[in-house]
This record gives sequence, C-alpha cells and structure tokens, in this order.
Amino acid sequence: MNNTSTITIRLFATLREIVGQDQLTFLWHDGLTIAELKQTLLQTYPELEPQFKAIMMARNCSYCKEAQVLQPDDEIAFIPPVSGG
Amino acid sequence: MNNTSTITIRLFATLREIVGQDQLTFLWHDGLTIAELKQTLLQTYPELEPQFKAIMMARNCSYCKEAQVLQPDDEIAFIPPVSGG
Amino acid sequence: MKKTSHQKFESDESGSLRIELTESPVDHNELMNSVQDHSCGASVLFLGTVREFTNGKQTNSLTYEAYHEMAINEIHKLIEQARQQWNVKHVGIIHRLGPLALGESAVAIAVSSPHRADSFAAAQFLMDEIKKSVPIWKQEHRSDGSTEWVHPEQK
Amino acid sequence: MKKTSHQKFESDESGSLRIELTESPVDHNELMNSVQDHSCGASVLFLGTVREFTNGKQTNSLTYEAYHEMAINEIHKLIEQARQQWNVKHVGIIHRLGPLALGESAVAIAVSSPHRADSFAAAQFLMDEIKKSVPIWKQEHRSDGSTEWVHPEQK
Repeated sequence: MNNTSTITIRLFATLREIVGQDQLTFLWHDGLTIAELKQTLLQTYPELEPQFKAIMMARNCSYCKEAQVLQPDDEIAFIPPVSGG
Repeated sequence: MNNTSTITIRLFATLREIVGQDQLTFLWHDGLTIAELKQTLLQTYPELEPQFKAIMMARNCSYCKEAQVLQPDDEIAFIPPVSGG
Repeated sequence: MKKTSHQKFESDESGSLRIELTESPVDHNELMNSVQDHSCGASVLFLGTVREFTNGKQTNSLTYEAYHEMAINEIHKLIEQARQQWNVKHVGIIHRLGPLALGESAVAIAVSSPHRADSFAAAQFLMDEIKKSVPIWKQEHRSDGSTEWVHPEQK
Repeated sequence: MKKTSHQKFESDESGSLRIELTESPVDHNELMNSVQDHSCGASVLFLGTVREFTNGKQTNSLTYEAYHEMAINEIHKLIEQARQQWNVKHVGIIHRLGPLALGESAVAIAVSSPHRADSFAAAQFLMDEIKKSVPIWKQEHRSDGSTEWVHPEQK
C-alpha cells in the first residue's frame, strides 16, 4: 500500500443534490472507518446532517455498519431512505 | 297453471356424458322438489348414483338445497364438483 | 369452427367489471391493459395455464365446459364480494372454454387498485373462489390415452 | 437521448431470473410471456404504475434514480430468498429509471410456478421487499410546482 490509496464515495438523490456531485474521492488511511468518512463529509457539507439521521451505508454494493473498516479502492455509498417501486 | 307446465334440467360434464343429453324436460306438478327430480333421474339412469354423492344443485342459475320446491319453467342444474381455473 | 363467447360488462364511477367465457385464446395483455387507471398505482394479473404434469401424470390437452349463464352470475357475485373486502377499481376475468393445448391460458384475472395489497388479495381471492364455486369443468386428456373429468381433490 | 439499461440474467435447470433497470418503457407483456413454462400452471404479473393522487397531492410525473450495481445485487438477493421460501420457476423484474409520466409502469414483477400460491406469495414478497431495501429513489413532481424526493413514510 502507498500514500495515494483512495476510496470512492457514491451519492444519490437528495445527497447528490446537496453535494452537487454524484461521486467523491477520499484519501484512504489505515483503519479508516465509515463513521470517520461521515464526520469528514459533515464538516464540508453541514446541510447533510438532517439527511444523515436516517442514512444507510454500503461498502462495495452491500449494506454495512458505520464501524466498518475500509480498504483501499473501496466504494462507499450513503443511501437515503429508498422509495423504489 | 295447467297440466303441460314443465321444468328443464341442464346436465354437464360427467352427467351429460352418462345421460347422453345436455338437457331434459320434465313435467312439473305442484309441490315438486329437486329431491324428487333426483329420485326420478336415478330410476332412469342408475349410473348417476356415484355422481350424485357429491352433487350440487342450482335453480335458475343459483345454488339451492334439494328441498327446494320448484315452479313451472324453472331451470334446474345438477352440478358435479367444479374444476375451473 | 364457430367460436362462442359469453360476456358481461358493467362500469360506473367506482370502477368496472368484465367477465368473459370464450372459446378463443385468452389475450391477457389486452385484459391487463384494460384495468389500467391513473387513480391506481397497482395492478395484478394472474394467469392459469395448462401444466404438463399433475401428480406424475402427463397431460396432453384439456377441455373446459361451463354452465355459461350461471358461471357468469357466480363470477359476478365473487367480484362483488371482493369489492366489499378490498379497495379495487377494475376487475377483468376471462375463462377459456373448449379444447386447450399445453401452455395455453385457461384463466386470466386482472385487478387494479390504488394500493398494491388490495390487488394482490383480490386477485388471489377471486382465483381461489372460482375454483370452488363456479360451474366450469375440466376434462384431462393424458399421454397414457386416458380421459377424465377432473375432481378438485385429484389435483 | 441515449437510454441506458442494466441487466442480469441467470438460468439453470431449476429456473431463471432476469433483472433489468432501464430508462425505456417497461414491456410487461414481453416480461410475462418470458416466464411462461409448460411445467408451471400459474404465473403472476405485478405492475406498479404512476398514480395521479397521493395523500391528496396531485402528481404530474416522477423521476427514478438508482445505484445500479447495488440495486441489481439487492434484487438478486431478494429473488434468492423468494426461491428458498417458495417453489417458483422463473422470476423477471424490470424497474424503470429516469422520468415517468402518469400511468406509466415504474416496476413489473413476473413470477411463474407449478402451483398458484407460490407465484402470488413470491410476487408480493418481492414487491414489498424491493420497496424496503433496494437503492432506488423516486422524485415526485407535483401539480403545485413542488418537487420532492419521496420518503417511505410519506407514501
């Protein structure tokens, strides 16, 4: 592993509109968790806070907990309440 | 009312095959019941007996009991177990 | 060969019902389209088709026979019962009569409703009840050469 | 405008599954025909369509957005769960994405099975669960000019 390892964040629906992008790239570091990512995102986009109350998280297309420890090249998604069908 | 009043019997599926006709005409008389019709039919077509064990009856297109008293021009049907769908 | 067909259709502001007994192939797509409505977010189509194997016996074809007038009345009553239990808008039911080949549709039931639970429940209720009380009979022609009027307990 | 489409298809002797997310109109007739099978006596098609009124508010149109890769994975898991609970043969699910007009189909689910109870139960389960866990979002455009990402509790 090297210092340029990254993870990708995918954003949808309200979150995509608030952030203004559907994807963000973050630097990875050893021991990085989704909880930490959430905090970092909230510092940059405080408008996300109400959305984050009912948020679900996914790592590489599977639901996961925010304590999840991440690996380089992981794809993380913050999933607002779904409303398909 | 006169002496030439009749009722019609409709026959379906197995019953139609046993009797060899899909319709029979019977003379009506005051107080005629479906139970009486059944007995008369069984005398002419004893092969109907096993069929009559699980038979349902209808008068003018509505299910009814065999004690039902009939009126002239009634249409009676003997309904073997149904198997639609 | 002349194809006979018996139909009943009713419609008012609360919805519509359509009952059809026919010797022609069932057009389930047309039926499903006919129950669509902007006030409904859900519709369910059930299709009953001629299955090849029943209890290990191979079916070649079926023949359906009905007491037309009464069958339409009984289906009508069932639709009224369904309307009392569930909030459904349009109901369309077609039952095929005469000879049917493997894979052909014997019965199609289409229901639409504002919310999906009503369409599911009503369609299932209608199919279950049609099999119990509507005077329609099925004759099975099997690959072993036998032919039999099917009784419900034999299914 | 380019219409995107994401698909997954699997088939073996026990049956098949087909999952499709598409910006093109849903062809529910083709989907229903694709689950037909001589070993099945029953098939159920569920159609979810754009309804005009929800809680007294008038909808003009909807826009659906999905996390495609994960949505297909999650639907796949749900189909596997349905197969474990019920004896179903073929399952086909299409979810529309992008802008939809009133009356258009947002989702179509087709299931076939030897016996009808399995098709009904599996189709209803799949629709209920898709609404709970599959990452697809609906934006409502209302006649009062407002636009909102719909939350499940607002339905």
